Amino acid sequence: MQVQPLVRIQAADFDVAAETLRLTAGRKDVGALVTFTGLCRDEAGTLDALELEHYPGMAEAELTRIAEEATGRWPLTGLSVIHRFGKIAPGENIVLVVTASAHRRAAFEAADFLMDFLKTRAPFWKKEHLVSGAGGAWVDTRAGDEKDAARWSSS
Amino acid sequence: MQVQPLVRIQAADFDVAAETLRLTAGRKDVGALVTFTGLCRDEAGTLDALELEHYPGMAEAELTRIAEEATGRWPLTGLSVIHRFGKIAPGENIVLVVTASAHRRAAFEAADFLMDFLKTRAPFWKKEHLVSGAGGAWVDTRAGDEKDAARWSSS
Amino acid sequence: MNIRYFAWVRERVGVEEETIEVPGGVKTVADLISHLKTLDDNHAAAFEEEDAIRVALDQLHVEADTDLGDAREVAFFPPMTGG
Amino acid sequence: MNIRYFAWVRERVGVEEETIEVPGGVKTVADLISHLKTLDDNHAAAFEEEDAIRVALDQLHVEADTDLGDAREVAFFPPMTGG
Repeated sequence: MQVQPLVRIQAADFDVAAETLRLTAGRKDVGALVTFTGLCRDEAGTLDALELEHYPGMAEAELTRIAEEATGRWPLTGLSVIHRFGKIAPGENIVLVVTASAHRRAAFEAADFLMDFLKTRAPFWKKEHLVSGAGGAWVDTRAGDEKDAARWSSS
Repeated sequence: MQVQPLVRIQAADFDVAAETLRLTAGRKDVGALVTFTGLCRDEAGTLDALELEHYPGMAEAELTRIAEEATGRWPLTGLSVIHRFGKIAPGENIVLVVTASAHRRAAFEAADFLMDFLKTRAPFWKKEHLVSGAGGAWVDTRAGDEKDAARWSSS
Repeated sequence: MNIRYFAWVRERVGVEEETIEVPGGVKTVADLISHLKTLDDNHAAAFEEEDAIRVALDQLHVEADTDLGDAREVAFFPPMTGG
Repeated sequence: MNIRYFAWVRERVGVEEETIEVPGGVKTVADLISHLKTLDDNHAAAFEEEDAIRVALDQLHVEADTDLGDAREVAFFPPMTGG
């Protein structure tokens, strides 16, 4: 009865409302729906765009592995993950996770888990392109990301 | 710099996409956006509708208190809570929480916190109307709800 | 003092709202509940499971031992089940 | 064996992908890295910070001490920064 997650890697933007509807339309067993959207930030005003590189094939495979781990751990009625690649401007969407369940704790925890593992395990890399035109740097990993992912092995 | 939460109590349905856009449009400081939607469930097929009663005035006031507690605890760039009242059919929306932040942990935790406290403190009550026409019962509190809310005082 | 009832408390009392004169000895929420129980069978039935009743004083959650003070509105209702 | 590089590892090596003959003594991922470092300055530079390099064998994350076995594709890349 475990649901088959939807996993997509695409250059185009996604439509959160359409993805939400896909997990709720015509159903009466969804009590809780959580969406997480990750966006490109630029508080300093120096970023022209992020360039998202990925490992085609492995990106889909790894996201599917993480998503299936989530559907195995929590009683979900639906789970979708969409990750964009290519150039993404500040304010634009990068990643979407949607989880649906009868109960809110499962929906929250599964979405949270998915983002933690996506950050540390999905083969995507961000490079900054600056407004100044100067050669941007590859974004470094955040120390907190590994710690966030480690939270789930003790529970 | 603390954001002013948007709190609405209404009979009409809400538009998640519009509420999301309200917290992200024209901004470059939102890195993470979480939405929680609570829906009316009916796995057994016996429910005609839930009737949501609320305490006008206090419902707004209490949701605002909970929302302001959240904006005080987490570095949010935006927070919205919408709760419906009146008759709500299975599959329909009941409640929406949207949290926006530079960072995902703040957005996730604030939405999770908000739902836990909304469940135990916001003056709303659900009565079941059954398909059979039989007089429905008032929904009982779930034992887990108090425990969920208590998680936040130890952290 | 204005008293409001919600959900099954409202159904048992039979009114949404009422204004009552509070006798001199009634100082706390618990005192008020004891007084309300003496009014009639409906009130007595509504407050039978006293532990199941939640209270708001001027739209703020309070405990039974809270002083009524200058409150203009007291509300009684079951544990909340929104969300 | 097909080797793929991503992000700054790719930039340093100078190619996205290459097919190399694996010498007989190369059994593990670590052995392969040692061999690649001998190829030229670009490879040496790419694998200079060896601890910062992650490895996938046939699109599965592995550690440096993993046997190459029958793997057809090995990929080297920095820690992931998606999401």
